Amino acid sequence: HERVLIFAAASTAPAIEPLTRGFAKAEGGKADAQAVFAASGTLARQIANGAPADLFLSADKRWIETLAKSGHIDRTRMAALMRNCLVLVLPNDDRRRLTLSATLPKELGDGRLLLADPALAPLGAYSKAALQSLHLWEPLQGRLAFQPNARAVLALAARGEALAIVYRSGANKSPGLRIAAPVPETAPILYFLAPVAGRDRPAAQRLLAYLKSDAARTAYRRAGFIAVDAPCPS
Amino acid sequence: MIEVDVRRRHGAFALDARFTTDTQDQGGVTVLFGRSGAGKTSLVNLLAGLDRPDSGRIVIGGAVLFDSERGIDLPPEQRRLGYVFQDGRLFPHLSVLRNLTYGMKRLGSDGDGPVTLDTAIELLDLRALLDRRPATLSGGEKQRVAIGRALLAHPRLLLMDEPLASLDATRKNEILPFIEQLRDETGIPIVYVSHALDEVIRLADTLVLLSEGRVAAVGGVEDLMSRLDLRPLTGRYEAGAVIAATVRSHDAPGGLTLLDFAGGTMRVPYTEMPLGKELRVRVRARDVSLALSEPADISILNVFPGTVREIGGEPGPQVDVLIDIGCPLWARITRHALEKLAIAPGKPVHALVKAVALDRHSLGHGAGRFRASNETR
Amino acid sequence: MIEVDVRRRHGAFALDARFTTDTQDQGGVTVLFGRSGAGKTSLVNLLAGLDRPDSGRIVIGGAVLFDSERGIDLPPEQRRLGYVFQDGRLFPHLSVLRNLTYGMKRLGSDGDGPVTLDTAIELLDLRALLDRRPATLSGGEKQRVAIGRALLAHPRLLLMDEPLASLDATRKNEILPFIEQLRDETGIPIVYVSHALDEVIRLADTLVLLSEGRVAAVGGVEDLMSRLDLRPLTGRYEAGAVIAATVRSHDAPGGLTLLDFAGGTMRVPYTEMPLGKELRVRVRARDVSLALSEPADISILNVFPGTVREIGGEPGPQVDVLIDIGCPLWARITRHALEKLAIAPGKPVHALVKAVALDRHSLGHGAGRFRASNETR
Amino acid sequence: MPFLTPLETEALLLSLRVALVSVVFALPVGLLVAWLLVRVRFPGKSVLDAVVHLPLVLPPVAVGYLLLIALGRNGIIGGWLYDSFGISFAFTWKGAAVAAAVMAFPLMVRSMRLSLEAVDPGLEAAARTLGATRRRVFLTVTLPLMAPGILAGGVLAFARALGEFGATITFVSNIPGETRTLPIALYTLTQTPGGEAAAARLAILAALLAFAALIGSEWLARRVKATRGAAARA
Amino acid sequence: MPFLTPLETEALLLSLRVALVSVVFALPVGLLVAWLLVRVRFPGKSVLDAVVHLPLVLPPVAVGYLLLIALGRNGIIGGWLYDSFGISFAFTWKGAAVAAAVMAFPLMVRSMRLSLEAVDPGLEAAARTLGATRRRVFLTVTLPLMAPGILAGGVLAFARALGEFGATITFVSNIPGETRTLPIALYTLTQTPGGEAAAARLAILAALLAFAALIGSEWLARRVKATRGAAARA
Ligand SMILES: Nc1ncnc2c1ncn2[C@@H]1O[C@H](COP(=O)(O)OP(=O)(O)OP(=O)(O)O)[C@@H](O)[C@H]1O
Ligand SMILES: Nc1ncnc2c1ncn2[C@@H]1O[C@H](COP(=O)(O)OP(=O)(O)OP(=O)(O)O)[C@@H](O)[C@H]1O
Ligand SMILES: [Mg+2]
Ligand SMILES: [Mg+2]
Repeated sequence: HERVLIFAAASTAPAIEPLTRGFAKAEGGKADAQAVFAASGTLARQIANGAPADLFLSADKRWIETLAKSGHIDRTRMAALMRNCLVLVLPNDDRRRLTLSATLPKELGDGRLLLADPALAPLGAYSKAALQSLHLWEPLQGRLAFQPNARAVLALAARGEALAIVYRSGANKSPGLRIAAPVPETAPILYFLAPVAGRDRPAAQRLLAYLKSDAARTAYRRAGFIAVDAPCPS
Repeated sequence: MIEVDVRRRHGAFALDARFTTDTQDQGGVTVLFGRSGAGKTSLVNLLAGLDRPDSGRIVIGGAVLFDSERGIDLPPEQRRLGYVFQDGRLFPHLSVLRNLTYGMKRLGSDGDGPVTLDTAIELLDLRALLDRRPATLSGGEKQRVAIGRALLAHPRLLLMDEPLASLDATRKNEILPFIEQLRDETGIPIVYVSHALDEVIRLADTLVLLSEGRVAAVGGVEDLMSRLDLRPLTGRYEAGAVIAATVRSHDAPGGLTLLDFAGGTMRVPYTEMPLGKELRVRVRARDVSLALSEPADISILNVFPGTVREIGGEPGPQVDVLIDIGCPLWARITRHALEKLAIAPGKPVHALVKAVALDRHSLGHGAGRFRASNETR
Repeated sequence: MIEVDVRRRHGAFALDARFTTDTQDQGGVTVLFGRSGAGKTSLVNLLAGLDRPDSGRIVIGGAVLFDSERGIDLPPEQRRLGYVFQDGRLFPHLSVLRNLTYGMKRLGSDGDGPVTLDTAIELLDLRALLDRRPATLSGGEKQRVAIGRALLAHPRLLLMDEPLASLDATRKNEILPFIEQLRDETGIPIVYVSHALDEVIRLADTLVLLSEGRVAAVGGVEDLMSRLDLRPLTGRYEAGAVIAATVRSHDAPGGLTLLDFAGGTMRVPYTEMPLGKELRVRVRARDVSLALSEPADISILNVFPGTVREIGGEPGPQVDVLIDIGCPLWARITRHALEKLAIAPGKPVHALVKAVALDRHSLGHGAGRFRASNETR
Repeated sequence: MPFLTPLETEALLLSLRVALVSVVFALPVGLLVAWLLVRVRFPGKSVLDAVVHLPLVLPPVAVGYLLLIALGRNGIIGGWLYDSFGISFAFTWKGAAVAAAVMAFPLMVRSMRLSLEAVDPGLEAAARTLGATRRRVFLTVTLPLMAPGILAGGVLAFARALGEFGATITFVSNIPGETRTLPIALYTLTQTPGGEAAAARLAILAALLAFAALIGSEWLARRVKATRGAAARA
Repeated sequence: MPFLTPLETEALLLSLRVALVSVVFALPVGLLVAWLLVRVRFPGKSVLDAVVHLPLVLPPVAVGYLLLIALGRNGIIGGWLYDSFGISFAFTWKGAAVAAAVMAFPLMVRSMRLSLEAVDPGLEAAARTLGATRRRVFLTVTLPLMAPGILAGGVLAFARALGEFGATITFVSNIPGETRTLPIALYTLTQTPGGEAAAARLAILAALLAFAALIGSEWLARRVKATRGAAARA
């Protein structure tokens, strides 16, 4: 009986959690999979320090780069699994019609725009890049607040404390929020799956394959992600 | 007036004390006397409000401090009783001076009470210690500060739990007159716990004998000390008679003071006292000898003729003999002398009292100052 | 043998004590006597190793406990000195029984030492308290437990810092003989701090008078007590002479024991003692009267002829008179009597000593047991 | 401060301010609670005890979230505070101080309780026989005798406040210059590839800070002890 | 346990084991350190003091990261331990216990120190005159008199260990059945859309656990006090 460990960014939990069960069923007792969720940076450092991970799943390009460069993941067998999109969300009861226009800083009043921390989460990095390309990053200084990860941004936004830029995958599942506007990305937000170097057991390879299968794609969609090559809805 | 009627259990120990002392307006000293473990400290804690009786009533100077039936239980700070603790309890974080003045806040001024700060410092010889912290004081120094602190709090009654036990004789003899003076001049009543008979004799107006949590006897020092049945409690070694007397005249050049008492005139070392002053004289049995004829050319100044009344039945080589010289007097002689002189009840004898064994004590209050109650129930 | 030569500063207080006591193999009691704040506790702490002298040397029974020059400083547990603290210091978390047995571990057995657990419990009347915690004990009960605890640790020397101060007279008189017995039978030397003269007289072989941190005098009780220049330290009230004597014979039916001493034969109340036993007799000046002729038919058994040697110069109505009756004896009489009887040096007199004022004390050791040094430098 | 980058200086000063304010405000409350818990009998005592300990046993993020629910701008108390007084804790350094105070509170109370329990009631009794009311006894006897424990509790709380992260970031987010305290800055760096050196610098800075607080408190404690006089050699 | 899901039971039992083991091992070390800090003079004392307090002032994640670097399989100490004895802390429940112990350590030491400082040196001196060596004095006098403080410290540490999250997830990751303690399970649930209810259950469970420990300790402390006899009415 083999156990495969996949280290996955916390925001992928809704998609990956059911798939580990599916994998165990498919393996019929030969092997099963266990997912370890945490911040990408935490997981990456653990892998660099000898964590018994077989696969690494993250949207954080910086850490993927770092691990690839230090030889901890096998870049040649890395694959993009799914894609996510950014949206601007408002609490359900907030009836304002806000868009990401030049007037946004003024329309915020003494409210704040909530982002994931660009230094911590890929969501943050993508949000920052988008705001920069819209020339809103500078004007919004002083009106921004950062949360460490995507879930935290959603939780705070759902409390009605601020507007927020979040993943579409999360916004879909949050009953207290409505999507005010899509946020145009500068580059597609892709989740990469890579085997950890030196741990390519057959079972790990089978899980890798399973996560790229059609069954898996359905699960991703169900969790609010879109296909790698699909466009973001506008 | 102190009226106490309390019950309190501590594990196997049960305190059940009832007594009343009557003093008109004036103060007076009530001494709680009893063996180690008799319940003296327990009783004082009840008076101070630091412990609560299971039931009972405490009235001091007309003020009801505690009454379980009427649901009265004054907190300690409102009882206005100064307490000198058996174990010191100085505030370790305050200097000696600030320990002394801690309770002076009660009056809001610095010298309003019957005792001023300066008097207390001088008398208790604390001047050199004022800036020190209690931790560096010697045992006796601590106790002196504790006495000063309680005095300066201007209490309506002072509770003193063996305040002099850790003081040397010289110091004791300096402080005792101060306590006497306090009693006589300020009218602050004092409840004084002691197991030292010399202190008891000197200070007590009323003596409360405690034994195993109960009041074995309450009354005047004179009465209780001459009672044979209380000897197990008052102690044999120190036994004697206490005699009330009045200052008759002085013979200053001769170094004598003459006192009138029921048995005639007694000559004691010269002491400055107003004529007519009532005082108490203690004659210890061990300081009284007997002779069949009046001895001549002897340094003993007080020789009183009298009659043998009773011979104590204690075993051992010494016998206490009760003599009537107009008032009762105890003499302790050897059994050998008893036989040699053929002492027996009814026999006329002369009692030789060494003048130097007399203790001075002012009475100051009329007789019948106390009502005994609850004696060895 | 105790050899002490230490210096220690505490703020403004400087202890500078040097003295030696010589006792051959046997124990003996060295009493540290002095006023409150004289430095008694400070000195005892140095002996016990609880405080370190700034410089000096401490040798007890041949063992060097401290020597600043040789760099020796034995830790307290290796000094094997039992310490009865002035402030009790019972272990609050242990029952009385476990407090008592705490130091018995030293021998590893339960009854090996000179004092067995049962003896101590019986003598100190602790049976009923064994399961209690110290917090619930009365002041005197605590001190009794503390004494028992130190005794049971089988020390080579006992340090007792005012162990009886919080005990009543009855209890004191029960425990004092026990300490005497300890001294006599176990040979454990004792350093005893006290300001009570009766304890000093009863117990002391060597007396160390401390005054303001210095040794004012060291020597035998006999010598120091009869020295007029030490009166300010030893106290006047209690002054007297101490006389060495030997048991000569018993008169059990007559209730008498006869002692030989330098002035002849003395009759004291019957006491069970072997014939020939050396002991010490204390005669307080206040218990001695003078007569010009020998009085007849008097209950005073001891009348010694003698000659007046010296008349004390103290002011006041009473005078101390030194009489030579073969050995020195002090009598305290009134100035009135002095004049009436025309007492002057050289005059023959009879000294009347009340037998009951005698204290019993075994000497047990030869003379010259101490070397005085450093007297009031 | 010449050795520090402007970012470090900012985080340092902010952390100091937040920790200091939190301790100053928590101290009297802590004292009151400690006193209630040690010396007073009342129904619901164990409930109070439990509530005080809550921040200790709950994950900090949960505490932050609870604070948000209570004190956020849409929170029960926070909404009222904002509507009535215009006071807002969310997204401000004051909120960070609140979070730090709440998290440090149980430690402070614990320390005070221990020292209060060590105060000899006999001394308090003595003070009362000298005519002091309960209040005066507390101020002149109990409090000074507790001083070492209060000091210890205060320093502990200060140190804990300096290190507070989870509740702070959840409650007030990470706003540079407003709520980016040392620990938040440090956390951010650990999640950044190549942030090791800068993170180490900040860690050392935090350690030095704690160090200074501790040494200060030791020194104070020694002074307190010295004025009380030393006991015999142990 | 009928009210708990298997996952909850697993996390609960794991948390209990981790917290218990961490306290049991930290207790003697904490005692030693407290004793060194209170009763011994040696150079570098304040450095030791500061190091002990470090986990308090550093963000837990930073502590976890330091542990990972030191005790990870590639770490300085961890590598040696693994090579020489085959012991590995990283990514095992033992590592979680280490992280919990380290984080709880300063609290434990503080509590012990306060109670040690309250022990009357006069009693220790008395014990030594009775022939007890330093060691026996410590075991029979100091230790029993410190008992309330040790108890308080131990329970505090236990509660803190139960709630430990940041250092744990950084050091030993989030491995179900091995290192997914209650707080980490709670975190995982909050990362999952719709996990709020389950997360609340876990939070309540954690709080109840800690309360049980605290109430137990109060009860024990009261018993200790009762056997020592009460003082006068305050
Ligand atoms: N809390 C308690 N639990 C059990 N017994 C107690 C408690 N408090 C006091 N006692 C007992 O009550 C008795 C009286 O104690 P108390 O302190 O009043 O004696 P005391 O007369 O002051 O004695 P001493 O002269 O020795 O101070 C003692 O036997 C003591 O052991
Ligand atoms: N640490 C200290 N700092 C300053 N003075 C001190 C210190 N320790 C003791 N003293 C002083 O030294 C003197 C001697 O104290 P010690 O306790 O030895 O007296 P003592 O002879 O035992 O008196 P007592 O009979 O009252 O117990 C006292 O005046 C005391 O105030
Ligand atoms: Mg008492
Ligand atoms: Mg002393």
